[in-house]
Amino acid sequence: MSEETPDLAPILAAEGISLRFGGVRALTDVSFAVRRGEIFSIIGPNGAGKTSMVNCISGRYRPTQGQIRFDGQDITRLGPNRRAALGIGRTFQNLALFGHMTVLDNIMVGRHHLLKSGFLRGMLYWVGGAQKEELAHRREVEEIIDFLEIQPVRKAVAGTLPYGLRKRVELARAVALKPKLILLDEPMAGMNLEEKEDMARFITDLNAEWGMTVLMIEHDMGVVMDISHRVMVLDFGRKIAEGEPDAVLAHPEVRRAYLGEDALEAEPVEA
Amino acid sequence: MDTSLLLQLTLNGLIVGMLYGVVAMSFVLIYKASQVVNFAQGEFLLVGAWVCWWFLTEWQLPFYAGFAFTLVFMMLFGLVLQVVVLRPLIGEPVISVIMATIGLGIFFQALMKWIFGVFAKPFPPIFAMEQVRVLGLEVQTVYLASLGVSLLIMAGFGWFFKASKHGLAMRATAFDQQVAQSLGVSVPKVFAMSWAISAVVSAVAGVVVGVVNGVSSALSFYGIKVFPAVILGGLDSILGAVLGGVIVGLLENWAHYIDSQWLNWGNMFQIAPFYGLVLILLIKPYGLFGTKNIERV
Amino acid sequence: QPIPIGHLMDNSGATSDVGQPYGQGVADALAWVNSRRNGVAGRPINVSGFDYGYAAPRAVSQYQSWTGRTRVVAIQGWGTADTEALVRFVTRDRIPYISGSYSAALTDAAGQSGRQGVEAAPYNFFYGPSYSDALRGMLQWAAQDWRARGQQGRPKYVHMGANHPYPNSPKAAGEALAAELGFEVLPAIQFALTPGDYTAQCLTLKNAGANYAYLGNTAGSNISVLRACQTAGVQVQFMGNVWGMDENAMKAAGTAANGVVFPVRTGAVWGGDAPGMAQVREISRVSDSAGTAYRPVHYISGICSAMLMVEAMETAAEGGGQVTGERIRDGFYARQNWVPRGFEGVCNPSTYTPQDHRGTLRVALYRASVSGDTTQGSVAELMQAGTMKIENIATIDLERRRDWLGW
Amino acid sequence: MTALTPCGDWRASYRADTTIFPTRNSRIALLLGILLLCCAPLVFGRFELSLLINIGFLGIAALGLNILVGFTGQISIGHAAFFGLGAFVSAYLHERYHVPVLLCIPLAGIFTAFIGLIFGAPAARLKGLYLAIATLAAQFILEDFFARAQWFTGGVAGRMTESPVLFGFAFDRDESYFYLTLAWVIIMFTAAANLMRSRDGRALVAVRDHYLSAEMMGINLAYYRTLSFGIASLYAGIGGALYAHYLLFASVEAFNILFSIQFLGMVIIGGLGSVMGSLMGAAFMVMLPEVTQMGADLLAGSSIDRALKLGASISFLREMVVGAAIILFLIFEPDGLARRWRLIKAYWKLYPYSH
Amino acid sequence: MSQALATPPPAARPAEDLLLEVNNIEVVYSDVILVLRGLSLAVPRGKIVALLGANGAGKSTTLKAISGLLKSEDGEITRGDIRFAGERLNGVEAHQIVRRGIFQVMEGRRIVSDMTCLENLRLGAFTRSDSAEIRRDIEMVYGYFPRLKERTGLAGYLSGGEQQMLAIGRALMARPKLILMDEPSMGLSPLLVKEVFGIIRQLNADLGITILLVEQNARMALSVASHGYVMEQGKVVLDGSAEDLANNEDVKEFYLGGHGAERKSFRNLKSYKRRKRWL
Ligand SMILES: Nc1ncnc2c1ncn2[C@@H]1O[C@H](COP(=O)(O)OP(=O)(O)OP(=O)(O)O)[C@@H](O)[C@H]1O
Ligand SMILES: Nc1ncnc2c1ncn2[C@@H]1O[C@H](COP(=O)(O)OP(=O)(O)OP(=O)(O)O)[C@@H](O)[C@H]1O
Ligand SMILES: [Mg+2]
Ligand SMILES: [Mg+2]
Repeated sequence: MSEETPDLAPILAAEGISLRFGGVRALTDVSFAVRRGEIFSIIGPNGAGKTSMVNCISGRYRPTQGQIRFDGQDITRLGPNRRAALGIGRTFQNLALFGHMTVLDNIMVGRHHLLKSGFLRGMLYWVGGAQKEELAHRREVEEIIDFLEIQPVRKAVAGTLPYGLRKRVELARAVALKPKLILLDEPMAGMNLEEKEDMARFITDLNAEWGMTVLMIEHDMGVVMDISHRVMVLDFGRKIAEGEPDAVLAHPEVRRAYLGEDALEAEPVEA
Repeated sequence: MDTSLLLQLTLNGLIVGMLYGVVAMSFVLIYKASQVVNFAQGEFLLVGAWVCWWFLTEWQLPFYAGFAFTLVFMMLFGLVLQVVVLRPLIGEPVISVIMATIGLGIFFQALMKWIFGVFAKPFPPIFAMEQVRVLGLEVQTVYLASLGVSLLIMAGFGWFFKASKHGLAMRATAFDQQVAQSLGVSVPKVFAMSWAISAVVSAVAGVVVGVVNGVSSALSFYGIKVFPAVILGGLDSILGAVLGGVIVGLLENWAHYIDSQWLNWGNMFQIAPFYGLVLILLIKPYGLFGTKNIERV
Repeated sequence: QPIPIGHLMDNSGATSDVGQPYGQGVADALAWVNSRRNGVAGRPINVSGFDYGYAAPRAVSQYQSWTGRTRVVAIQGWGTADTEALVRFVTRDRIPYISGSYSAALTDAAGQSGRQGVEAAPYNFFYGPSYSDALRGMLQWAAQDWRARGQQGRPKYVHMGANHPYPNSPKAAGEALAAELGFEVLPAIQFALTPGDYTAQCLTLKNAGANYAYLGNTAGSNISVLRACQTAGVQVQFMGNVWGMDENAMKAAGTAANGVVFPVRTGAVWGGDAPGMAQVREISRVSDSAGTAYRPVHYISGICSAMLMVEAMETAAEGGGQVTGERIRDGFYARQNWVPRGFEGVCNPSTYTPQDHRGTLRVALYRASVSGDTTQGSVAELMQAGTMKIENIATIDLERRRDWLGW
Repeated sequence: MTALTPCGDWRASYRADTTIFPTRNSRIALLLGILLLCCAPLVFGRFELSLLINIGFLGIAALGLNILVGFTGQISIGHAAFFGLGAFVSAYLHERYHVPVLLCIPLAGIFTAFIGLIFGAPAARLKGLYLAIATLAAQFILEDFFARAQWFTGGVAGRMTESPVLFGFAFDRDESYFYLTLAWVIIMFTAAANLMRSRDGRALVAVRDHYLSAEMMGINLAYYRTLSFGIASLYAGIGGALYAHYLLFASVEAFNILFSIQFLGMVIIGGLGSVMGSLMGAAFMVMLPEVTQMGADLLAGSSIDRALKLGASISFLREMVVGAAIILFLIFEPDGLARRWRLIKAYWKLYPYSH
Repeated sequence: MSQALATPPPAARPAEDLLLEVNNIEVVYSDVILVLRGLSLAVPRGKIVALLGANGAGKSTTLKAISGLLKSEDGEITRGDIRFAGERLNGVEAHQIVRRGIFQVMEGRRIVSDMTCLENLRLGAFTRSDSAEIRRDIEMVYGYFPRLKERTGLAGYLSGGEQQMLAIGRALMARPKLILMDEPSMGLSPLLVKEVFGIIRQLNADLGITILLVEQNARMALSVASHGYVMEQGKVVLDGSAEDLANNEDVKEFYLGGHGAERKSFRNLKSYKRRKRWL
C-alpha cells in the first residue's frame, strides 16, 4: 500500500524463535524480519504469543531457541538494559509507568542511557556538568512533550492520570530513548475513536518524521490495516501469515482464527 | 567427635525447632493475609505466656482451664488489636503497617514488664511427669505435647489456605486489598481473623516456652528467631515455616556443637542461623519453598 | 541550694532483674537522707535518675547531659560496660562515680598495677568485694570443698556467662587462680544475659564433666541455665556472681537453685536483726509505706553504697567546705573500716586509699537452699516457711595482694 | 491538572524549573533557616545543642536509609550496623594511623560505602521482604563481628574516640561540634537533593516504582540496587563517624537492631522518599524520648505517681509512650511529616481560600 | 463535545423501574482533585446502559463511586447520592455493596496473579455459598472461555486478553444483580470482542442481569445497550436511547467514525483532532 518504499535491510531479524514455559509453548519457531523504516504489526488471537515475542525482543524473556539480530548484531543474550541503549524502546500492554514520579521525570528516565553523569557528578550537580547535561536533555524532552501534547500534565504524578493519558506518557517515555526501533504493545487499547485517530497520527509521524521503525501489536484492525506496511499473524505461538495488510487479512486462516467470518471492522478502505 | 553429644544436641534442635516452627506459622499467617511482617510476634508469645501464668498462679485455675481461657483471651486480644491499630491502617503502604507492628512490640514489651515485673516467673508444675526420656535425652513433656499440637496446627493451616474460601480471601487480600474488596471480601474481617488466629497460635508457643523456662520478657526473642525460620522456608509457605523452624533449631545446636568442641568462639549459637539464612538466600532468593514474584509485563 | 547527683539505673534492660532492687535501694536511701537527715549539711540532695536500659552508649550520652546541664557532683552508677566507658570522663571531670559494677579494673586508683588496658580510676568506687575477689574466695572454698568431699583427681572448673564486660570481668582472674589451685580449667561456655533455652549449654556442660561452674550473668539468665541443667541432669556445683543469685531468683528457679553458692555483700539479709536493720526498714518504707515488701540482698547493698557516698559528701561539706567532686573523693579516704553511721551489722566495713579502691577483701559465702515448690506464695512467705533459705557457709578473707590489684 | 505550583510562578528557563526550592520565598526561608541555626549556639544551652547535634547526625544517616528505602524501595533493617561501622572505622583510623579526625569522617563514610556495596551486591538479587530479612541477618552478623573484633572495635567493652581538631582548635564542646555537624548536614542534604534531580537519582526511583520497565528503559538493575546500598552506607558511615567523635565513645551495644528499627521509624515518620522528611523524622525520634522523659520527670514524685505507685515503672511508661506515639503517628499521619509540612505550606499559600 | 445537548433534568425522565440512580454526585480525590461535578445517571432494571466518554472524563471514577471502591483510592463523594434498588449506597463499605448485588469488573483486569484461574473464579463466588451451583457456574465460564481451562498455571502469567477473560468470568461467578463493566473489550481480539458482547447480551437476556457498561468501543456498546450516556469532564453531556445516540452527529464523529467505505483511513489524518480537551 505504501509508495515510499522502506529501506530493505532488516533492522530486526528474528530467526526460529521458540519460547516455552514449562508445558506452555508461547512461541514455536517464529521467524520474521522488520525492515528499517517500516511500521510492522503483529496481530493474532489472545494468548497467541504476541507480547511474548516483544518480550523476547526487548529482553524480558530469553527465547528457548532461536536468534534475534538487531542492526546486524546478535542480541539474543543481551540484558534488557543493554538493548535499550542499542536503541530499542517499548511500551507495555499493562501500563508500566513509574507511578509515583512526575510525567516529566518519567520521560527523563527514558533519556537514561543518553545521559552521562553518574551519581557523584549528580550529587555535585553544579560542578562536573550534570546540570548542563540535564538542561540540554530537558530541552529535547520538552520537544517530545510538545509533540505528544502532554504539556499540561508535565508536573502531574503519573499514577493519577487517566488511562489514555498514561498510555501517551508511556509512548513519550519510549520516544525519549531515541530508539531506532520502537515496540508498541496495544497502543490503542482503551481509547475511543478520536483518541485512536490521534494515536495513529502520532505513530505515523514517529515513523515518517522521526524516522523510527515501529513494531506494533494491535487488535484494532482498522488501525492495523491503515497504518502498517506489513503485518504478521501469530496463532498459538506459530506464524500463520505475513505480508501486506490487505493480503494478510484476506488469508482464510486469519479470518477463521482471528477476525471471525464477518469481519466488520476489517473492511478495507480507499487510501 | 563426641557422637552422643551430637545426637543429643540434634534431638534438642529438632524439638526446639518445632517450636520455632509454630511461631513461624503464626507469623506466616499474618503475612499471607496482609503481606505484613509482624515484628510484634514475639510480644504475642509474651502476652500469651503471661496471661496463662496469671490464670494459673493468681486465679489458681487448673492448667487446661487456664490454657483454654488464655486462648480465648488471645483471640480477643488479636481482634482488639486489629480494630484499634490495624483497621485504621488499611490501605496504607505495607511498610507503615510493619512499622506499626514495631510500635506494638515496643508497647507490649514495656507494658508486660510494667505489669508483671522484669523477673522471670516459673509456671506451676503441669504434667505429673515433667520430663520423659527420648533417645537418651531428657525432654520436657510439654515439648512433646507441643510437637503434636504443632503438627495439628500445620495440617489445619495447610487445608485452610488451599481449600477454604476464607483462605483464598486472605490470599487475595494480601495481593491487593482493593481487588479483594471488589470481590466482596471484607478486608477488616480478614485481618481480624488472621490476627486473632496468629495471636492464638503464638500463645500456644508462648505457654510451652514459659512452662519450660519460666516466663520473662526475654520470651519475645522468639520473635526475632522467627525471621531466619520463615525466610529459610519462604515467607508464604506454611510447610516452609515449620521446616525453617526446624532448620534454625538444628543450625543453632550444631553450631553450638562445633563451637564447644573445636572453636570456642562463643555466640555461634545465636549467629549461625543468620549465616544459614544468608547462604540459602544467595542460592534461592525466595527461600526453600517461597513462591516467586510474578514478573510479567 | 540542692546538691545535684546523677543516678543511672537499669530498670528495663538486660540486668533489670537485679538492677531494679539495687536502684530502688539507692533511691530510697537518698530520699530518706533528704527527709530524715535534712540532706547533706542542710542542703537537700537533688537526684536526677535515669534508666539507661543497660546500654553503655546511652549512659555516656546521659553523662554528658548531666555534666552539661545539671552539673552533678557525684554519680551513682550501675553496669560494668558503662562504668568502664566513663572512667576517663569522670577522671577528667573529677566526678566520683559509685558503681554497681564491682569490676576489679576499677580498683586501681592510681594506675599502679601496670596491667594492660587498666587505667587509673581515681574517681571510681564501689561497695563490696570486686568480682574477681569474690570469685577468688569462691574458688578457695571450692578447693576446700573438693577435698572435704573426699573426691579424687583434679576438679574441673568452667566459667559461664555472656560475652559482655560484666561477666568477662573476673574471667581471667578466676581461671588463673583456678589453675593455681589445681583445677582443670575447661573452655568457657557462653550464654546470653537474657533468659532463654540453654539446654544445649547444659548438655555440653554435662558432657565435659565439669565439677564447679561459675555463673557470671545476672539472676534472670542464670535461672534459665539452672533449670535447663536440672532437666538435663547436670551434676555441677554452681557458683553465682554477687548479682547472680538472690531470693527472687531462688523463687523463680525453684529446686534448680538448690545448692548454688554465692557471695553476699551485707552483714544481714532482710528479716535479719542486726542493729542497722531498723534504719534499713525505715528506708524501705520510703517506697513501701505499708512495710510489707520483701527486699532482696541487692536492695540493702544499694543502701550501703548510697550511704557511703552521703557520708563522703558530708565529710566534704564539713567546716563549710564546698561539696565538689574532688572533696567527695577525699571523703572516701577519710575513714578506716568505715561503716556508715547507724548501719552497723548491715554494711560491712570498707577502707579506701588513694592507691587502692578495694573497699573490702572479705567474701561471705552463702548457699541457697530450696526444698519445695516455690510457685505459690511470695518470697517473704517462702522464706518464712523455710521452703527457701540462705545459709552462710564460709567467710573468706583474702590477702590484699598487690598483684591482684586492678585484676 | 493539579500540580500545586503557585500562580504567577512562571519559569522562564528549564534551569529555573529544576531548582530544589521552587519559589524565591522558599529559598529565602532556607537561607534564613540556616542563618538562624548558625546562631543557635548563642541562644541555646548545651542540652538543646546536643539534641540538635543528635538530630544532625541521625538525620544524615536517616537520609541514607531513605535513599535506600524511600527512593529505591529496598527495605533495610540493618542500617545501625553500618552506622556503627562508620563510627568504628573513624575511631580506628584516627587511633591507629593518626589520621586527623576531620579527615577520618569522610574516609569512614567512603569505607562504609565500600562495605555497603559488598553487602549490597548479593542483595541485588533479593526482593522485598526477603531483602529486608537478609539485611536483618547482616545486622546480626556485623554486630557479632563488632563484638569479636577486639582490635578494631574494642570488643564488647567499646572504644574511646577523640574530638576533631583543626589547627589546634578542638571541636570538643557542643557549641563547636554543632557547627561541624551543621556543615555536614548541609553538604549531605544538598548532595541528596541534587542526586534526586539528576540521572542516577531518577534511576533509583524508577527501580522502586517498576523495576521491570526500568530495566527496559536502559537501567541496570543490579548496578542501581547495589549503588543505593553504597550510598545509604556512605550516609550511615558519615553519620556514625560524627556520632563517634561527638560521644567520644563507641560500643557495639549501641548499634543493635533496635537502633536500626529506629532509623526505619525516622524514615517512615519523616516521609518515605522525602529528603527533608529524613531530618524531620530524626528530630521526631530524638525529641520523643526527651518529651516523654520530661513528662516522666513531671510525674515523678507527683500525686499521680504515688497514687499509681509508678516509681521505677515510669521508665516502662515512657517506653510505652514511645511505642504508642509511633502507632498513633502512623494512623493519623500516614504519609509522614514531610507531607504534613507541605500541606501546611499549601494551606498558608492558599489562605484564606483553603479549598 | 458541544454543550448544545444538555442533560435533561432527571425529573423529566419517564418513570421507570430504576435499579440504580446516581443523583448529582461530586467526587473529589485526595481532598483536592475534583473529578465528577454533578453527575447523574439512571440504570433501569434489566437493561444494559452504556457510558461513553473520552479519556479522563471520569467514567472509571463513576463506577468506583457506585461500587464503593473509591475510598481505597483516597476518593470521596462530597455531594449527591447513589441509590441502588431504592437504598442509599453512600458510605456503604465496598464489600457490603458486593453483597447487595453490585459487582465491578475493574479497569486493568486486576486478577489475583498469584492464584490459578480456578482459584480466581472461586474467589469471584466469595459471597455465595451454594457449592454445587458454583461448580456449575465454573463450567459455564469455561464454556464461554475454553482457553481458561487449559491454563493451569498462575493467573499472573496469562496473556493480557486471557486475563481479561478471567476478569469477566470472575464477575459472572458472583451472580450479581448489576455488573459494572469497565472496558471489557480492552485488549481482546476482534473475534473475542464479538463474543464478549454476545455474552453480555446473553447475561442480560437469560439471567436478567442489569449492566452498566463503560466502553470505548462505542459502536459495539451502543449495539447492545438500550440507553447511553456520554460524559465529558465529570458531567453527563448527552444521553438518550442507544439508537438516538448512534445517529447523533457528534457521537458519530467522536466515537463511532464512519462505516465501511465512509470510514476515513487512519493514515490520511492530516491534523490532530483533539486539542487539549482534557484540560
Ligand atoms: N487516585 C486518583 N487520584 C487523583 N486523581 C485521580 C485518581 N484517579 C483518577 N484521577 C483523575 O480523575 C480523572 C478521571 O479519571 P478516570 O479514571 O475516572 O477517567 P476515565 O474516564 O475512566 O478515563 P479512561 O478512559 O482513560 O479510563 C482523571 O483526570 C484522573 O487524573
Ligand atoms: N512467564 C510466563 N510463564 C508462563 N506462561 C506464560 C508466560 N508468559 C506468557 N505465557 C503464556 O504464553 C502465552 C502467550 O502469551 P502472550 O502474552 O505472549 O500473548 P499475547 O499474544 O500477547 O495475547 P494478548 O493479545 O491477550 O495480550 C499465553 O498463553 C500465556 O499464558
Ligand atoms: Mg499481549
Ligand atoms: Mg477508566
